[in-house]
Amino acid sequence: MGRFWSLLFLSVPIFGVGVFVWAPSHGYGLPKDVSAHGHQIDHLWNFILILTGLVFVATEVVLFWFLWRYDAARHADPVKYTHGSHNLEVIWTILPAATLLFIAIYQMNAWADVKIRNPGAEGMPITVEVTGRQFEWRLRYPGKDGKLGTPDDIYHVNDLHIPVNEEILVALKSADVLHDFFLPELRIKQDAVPGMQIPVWFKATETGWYDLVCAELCGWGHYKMKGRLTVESRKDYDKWLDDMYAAQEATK
Amino acid sequence: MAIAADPHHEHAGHLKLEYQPALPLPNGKLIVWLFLSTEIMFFAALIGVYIVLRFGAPNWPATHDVHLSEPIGAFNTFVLICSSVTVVLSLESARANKAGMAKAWLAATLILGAVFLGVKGYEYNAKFSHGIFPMFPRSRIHERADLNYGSAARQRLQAIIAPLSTKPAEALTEEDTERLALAKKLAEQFSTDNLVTLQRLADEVMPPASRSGEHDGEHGHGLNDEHPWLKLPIVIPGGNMWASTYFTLTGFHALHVLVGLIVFAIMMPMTLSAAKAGIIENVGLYWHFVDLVWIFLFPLLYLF
Amino acid sequence: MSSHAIGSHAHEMAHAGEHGHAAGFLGTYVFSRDHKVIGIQFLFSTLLWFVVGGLLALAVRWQLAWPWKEMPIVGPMLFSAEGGQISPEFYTMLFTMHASVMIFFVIIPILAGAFGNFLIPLMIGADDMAFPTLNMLSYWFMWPAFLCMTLSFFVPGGAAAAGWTGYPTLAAVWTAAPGSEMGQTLWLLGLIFVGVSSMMGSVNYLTTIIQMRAPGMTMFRLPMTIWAMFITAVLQAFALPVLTAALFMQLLDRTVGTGFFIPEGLVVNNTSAGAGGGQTLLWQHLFWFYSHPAVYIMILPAMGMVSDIISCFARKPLFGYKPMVYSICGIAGLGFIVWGHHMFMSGMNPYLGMGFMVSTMMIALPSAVKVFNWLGTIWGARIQFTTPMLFALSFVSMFIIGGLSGIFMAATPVDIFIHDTYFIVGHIHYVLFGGTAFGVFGGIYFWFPKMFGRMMNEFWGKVHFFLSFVFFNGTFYTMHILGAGGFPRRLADPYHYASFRDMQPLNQFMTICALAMGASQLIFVANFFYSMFFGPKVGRNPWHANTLEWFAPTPPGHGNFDMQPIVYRGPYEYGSPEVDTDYYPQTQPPPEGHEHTGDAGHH
Amino acid sequence: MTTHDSDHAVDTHAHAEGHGGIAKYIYVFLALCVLTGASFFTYSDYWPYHEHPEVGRLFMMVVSCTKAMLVILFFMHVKYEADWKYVLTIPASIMSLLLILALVPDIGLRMRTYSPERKEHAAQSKAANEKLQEKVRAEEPHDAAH
Ligand code: HEA
Ligand code: HEA
Ligand code: CUA
Ligand SMILES: [Cu+2]
Repeated sequence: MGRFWSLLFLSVPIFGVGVFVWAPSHGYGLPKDVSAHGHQIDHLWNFILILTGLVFVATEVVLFWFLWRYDAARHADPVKYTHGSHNLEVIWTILPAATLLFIAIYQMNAWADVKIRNPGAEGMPITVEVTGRQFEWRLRYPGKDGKLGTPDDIYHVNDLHIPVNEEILVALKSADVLHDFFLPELRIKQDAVPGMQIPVWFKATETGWYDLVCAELCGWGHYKMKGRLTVESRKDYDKWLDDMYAAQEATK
Repeated sequence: MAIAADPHHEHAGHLKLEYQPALPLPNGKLIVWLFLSTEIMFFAALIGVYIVLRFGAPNWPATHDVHLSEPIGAFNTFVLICSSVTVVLSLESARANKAGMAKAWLAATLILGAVFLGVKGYEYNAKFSHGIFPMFPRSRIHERADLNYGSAARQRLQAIIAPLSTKPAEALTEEDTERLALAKKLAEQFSTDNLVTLQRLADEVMPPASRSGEHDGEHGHGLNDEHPWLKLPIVIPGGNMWASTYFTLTGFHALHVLVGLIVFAIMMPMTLSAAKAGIIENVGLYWHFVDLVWIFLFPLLYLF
Repeated sequence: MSSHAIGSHAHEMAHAGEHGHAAGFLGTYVFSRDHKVIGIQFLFSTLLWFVVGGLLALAVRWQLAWPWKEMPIVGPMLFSAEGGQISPEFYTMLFTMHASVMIFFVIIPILAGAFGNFLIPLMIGADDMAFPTLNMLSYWFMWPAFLCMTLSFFVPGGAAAAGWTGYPTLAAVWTAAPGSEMGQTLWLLGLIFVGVSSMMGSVNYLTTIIQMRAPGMTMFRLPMTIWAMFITAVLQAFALPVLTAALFMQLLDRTVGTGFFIPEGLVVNNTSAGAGGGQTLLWQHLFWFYSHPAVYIMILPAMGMVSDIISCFARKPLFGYKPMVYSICGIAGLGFIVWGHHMFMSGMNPYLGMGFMVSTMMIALPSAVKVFNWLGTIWGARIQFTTPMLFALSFVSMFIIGGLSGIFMAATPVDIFIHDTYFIVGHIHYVLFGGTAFGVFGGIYFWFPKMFGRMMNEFWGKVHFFLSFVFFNGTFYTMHILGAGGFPRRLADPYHYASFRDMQPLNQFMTICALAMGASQLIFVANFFYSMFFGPKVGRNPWHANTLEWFAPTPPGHGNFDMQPIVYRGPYEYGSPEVDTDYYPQTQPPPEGHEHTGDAGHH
Repeated sequence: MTTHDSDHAVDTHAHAEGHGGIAKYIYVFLALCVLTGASFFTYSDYWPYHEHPEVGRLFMMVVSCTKAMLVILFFMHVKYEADWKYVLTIPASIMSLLLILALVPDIGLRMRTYSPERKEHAAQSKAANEKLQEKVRAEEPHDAAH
């Protein structure tokens, strides 16, 4: 039976790698990236996938091989009576340490781009204020004067429009409980926290419609707290804003 | 290799095993120390939360605004220190096999601990009587004299006026009429959106210490003090968090004191000879720890 | 309760005549102060809750595969009002209670409570825990917790529904969700009781291990299981009080009206949330300060048991005993400074996030050392493919997958995308089910003979292993793919998002595997109970193992040992050239002329 | 591993004898009283640094730590214990400090991230409050006529 069990363990890396090879061709895997910063994340994902994939295959195959080779039922060789090896311990501590440290430093720039280098700090005005609320996304655009809290603010719900190829600065807030502003195609995710205003910035590179997902449990209706992101040309965007404003004035 | 004897004799009738303890301590003392290190983490979390919440807060009430009296706190600190000494003396007496003395010191500790709790109760009462405590659905403490405050005050006044004004005039006692008149007058005053006026009214309800004589320990007399039945909402910037942290910290500390007292009470009937020194020592360790927590709580809560 | 009676009964039969102790049924089996009985009580309670948690999980899976479809059989019984379908609020309760049960009532108590209790005194050569009464209390403090959690399903609003993480303000405000009514309060109370129980257990274990080792049992001759239990107890002693403090704060926020986790002026569901003044993120920091170390509490003992099992069936010393010990200590130490990796997207200061990212990367190191040493142990071995060995090997195999997925999440930019997706759910189950639960199964098969004096059936054990292994991977491996697609967790119906609509077939596949995996556990249940009464009887040391528990009678009587154990060497002297047998018990005196038997360590 | 004499391991008090006895406790007690008085002094009018509360706070923390050390060392007999005392106390202290420090950026500095809505409901800063009080006082005479 030793052979059978060894092969069962060999099936783990085969299945594991197989699934990741099979998936993209069947539409599973990272969604299309339409953001300016997303390639860094995707690159890191692929890099870590390959690195861990190598470690995964190597360790699992070694596991298989030892099981296959040292099955007591098939081999009568005496065991290698050893309590360990100092040199090996040093090697397999230092190698992963170096690798991990490398990954840690390597990714810092991408993190800083998405979460630390806040264009708002350099005076960029807020494009839109997004407030999560059970169970909808409330939007407020500053309107013509570029300032929030003035009479020409434009209010809307769940339907977020932004211009393409422009830096967008979102002021993210929550009115009641935690929510999470998740744009899969834009590689953006940020919790909306009651009492906090958190800046989120990104740049979309392609026009189109995308899902705006609430990714933090916010109650029974969490699953249906769905918004839509429309990325459009500057012209369309301005027109949409004007229409919105006009509609809003008309109903006043 | 020297081998220690089994320190616990829980079961009789089976093989008595030999052990090799790593530490020169009886098991009881070790477990008390381990327990105390978990307690350190527990209070570290509570005190740490207090510190970050407090120093991150936009405003924090001065002690007199929340009826906290430093001399009373200092007195209680003194009481706890005395009780720590009496426990040690009880232990020393027990070690010297003076059971009577040991018991006397233990009784002294018990009394001191009870005094501490009594003073604590007195202090709590001073806050409760002024409505300074967390409460559901919303505490009486408001962070600022804003419109919410005004409407909360009006609601309270309405709750006083409504039952009185439905009564027929004959049924009203003299007191009732007075109350009704005052409430109506206040309701009129509170029917404003002017923030400065609201602030002035809030000051009348409960004058802040800064305005009513600095260090004499007495806050000014406000409407709520003059007419305890009014129970109007009050304005203390930072008061909610103050009340939350103060009652949680001192409450858990008081609970620990209470547990200590119960243990002391259980020990009172024992003969506290040298054989019992170990128990006194362990309980004493716990008691000193409780004292230790207070050593930090006192300045943090009363003097900072 | 019935399982208790059965378990105790078997225990009694096995014990018959071992000791002439007439303490009565209640004293011996219910309010017992004997660590073995307490351990077995923990084992039965936790296995029972395992079934509950598992069934909750299957309901979760049902909804994900066929959303809003009437649940077969149980659906009409439980929620006929909703047409037999799972309502969205019930779905949130399902996974909240699934995870709470699995973590607080199954994994933690089965490792520390069941195995810790049963094994610690036996493996160090003590007759019992240092404080048997405290030990008993630590079991009985689980019962109020059991009660709270069970009750919570029946209170208005239903059980807690804010995730096992209980994040405020959803959890702290009554009006935020149906489950945030009484259910959440009971949840908090339940966890406080579990905490008290664990705390009592941990200080007791520490005292026992420090003070009550048999002569010659130095710290570096302790089996890995004991080292793991020791460090686990340290983690509990230092991390748990912080959670307890946090639980109390949330409880006060909910019941008294303090405002630790509630900002000023918050209005939820058109109702004022209370006084306010606090900060929501405070809870997350305090919660994860405990709950990250807790994930190591949930795996270290399994790692210890797996090390013992692997060395025993490899018939070869554990490779790198001391590095293994140091890596456990390293995991514990680093475990305290990485909690922020659960909060990368929470609005935490991003610089803090960077610091937590570096420490999280580093914590993979000691785990790497462990994996390599396990592989080193089976190198040049003579492997016996017994059921416990298979489970132990699968622990290694699955832990590698779960650990490596942790690297993705530790990389903060990648976590931006995969946080709160099924990638995390995959990670959780690979480390917790593929890792710990498989380790636990291995432990049960391995120590069952010592517990009940009879062997479990090997053939059915292997069938159980095979099916669990295959269906486990079928269920959870594909979750990584879902996560890569951004598929969010905790969603009752993800398919109305255009991005996730296509992922339903994969979910159906996973659900079928999950159902099959659940069914495979029936084999285990049958094997377990059958063997308890009818399995072949065994002597003291059926596996030819080295450690002290095998030196005691089977099953051990009151006071454990019938001879004073004296320890001459480390626990892993399999295949030693000093003796003719391929094992060399710790208690066996060295043969003439061999005064210097080696401690485990480098040669 | 250290091993010990059997009676040493069981005996509670063999080591506690001969460390000064009762007198020592009285001295410690007096010291504690004096130190409590010292913290309390920061509250009196004679304390010269009322303008700078940090000075007083630092002073009080130093005093508290000293008091804590006295209690731990003498009342809890830690002065006479073996090295295990470090194993228990140092990790706990480090971890508590770490926890508190890590809370500073998110909780201690939370004013930086307050949303505008929250600011509306939160307490005002001391300075803003002061200003408001001035306005109230300016209004006072008008009120008296009322
Ligand atoms: C037993 C439980 C357990 C264990 C052991 C771990 C181990 C690890 N976990 Fe996991 N984790 C959980 C249980 C566990 N986790 C749970 C329950 C959650 C979700 C909570 C929730 O939100 O509900 C979670 C969530 C979680 C997150 C948060 C994700 C998110 O919400 O966005 C992160 C992020 O960093 C993380 C990281 C890690 C890392 C780096 C390890 C490391 O310790 C892993 C180390 C191991 C290895 C790396 C493999 C072996 C090593 C080698 C083969 C050597 C070579 C390797 C390299 C060179 C890379 N975990
Ligand atoms: C130890 C931990 C543990 C274990 C074992 C499991 C086991 C399982 N889990 Fe769970 N899970 C978690 C911990 C665990 N889980 C956590 C922490 C979360 C996050 C929750 C959150 O978001 O808040 C989660 C979330 C989670 C989700 C995500 C829900 C969501 O986000 O919407 C899903 C979905 O598929 C899932 C499925 C399963 C399944 C199918 C199993 C199956 O493996 C279960 C199979 C087992 C059985 C069917 C029981 C049968 C057992 C017996 C019969 C033995 C009895 C023996 C005797 C009586 C002797 N789990
Ligand atoms: Cu909003 Cu989930
Ligand atoms: Cu973690």
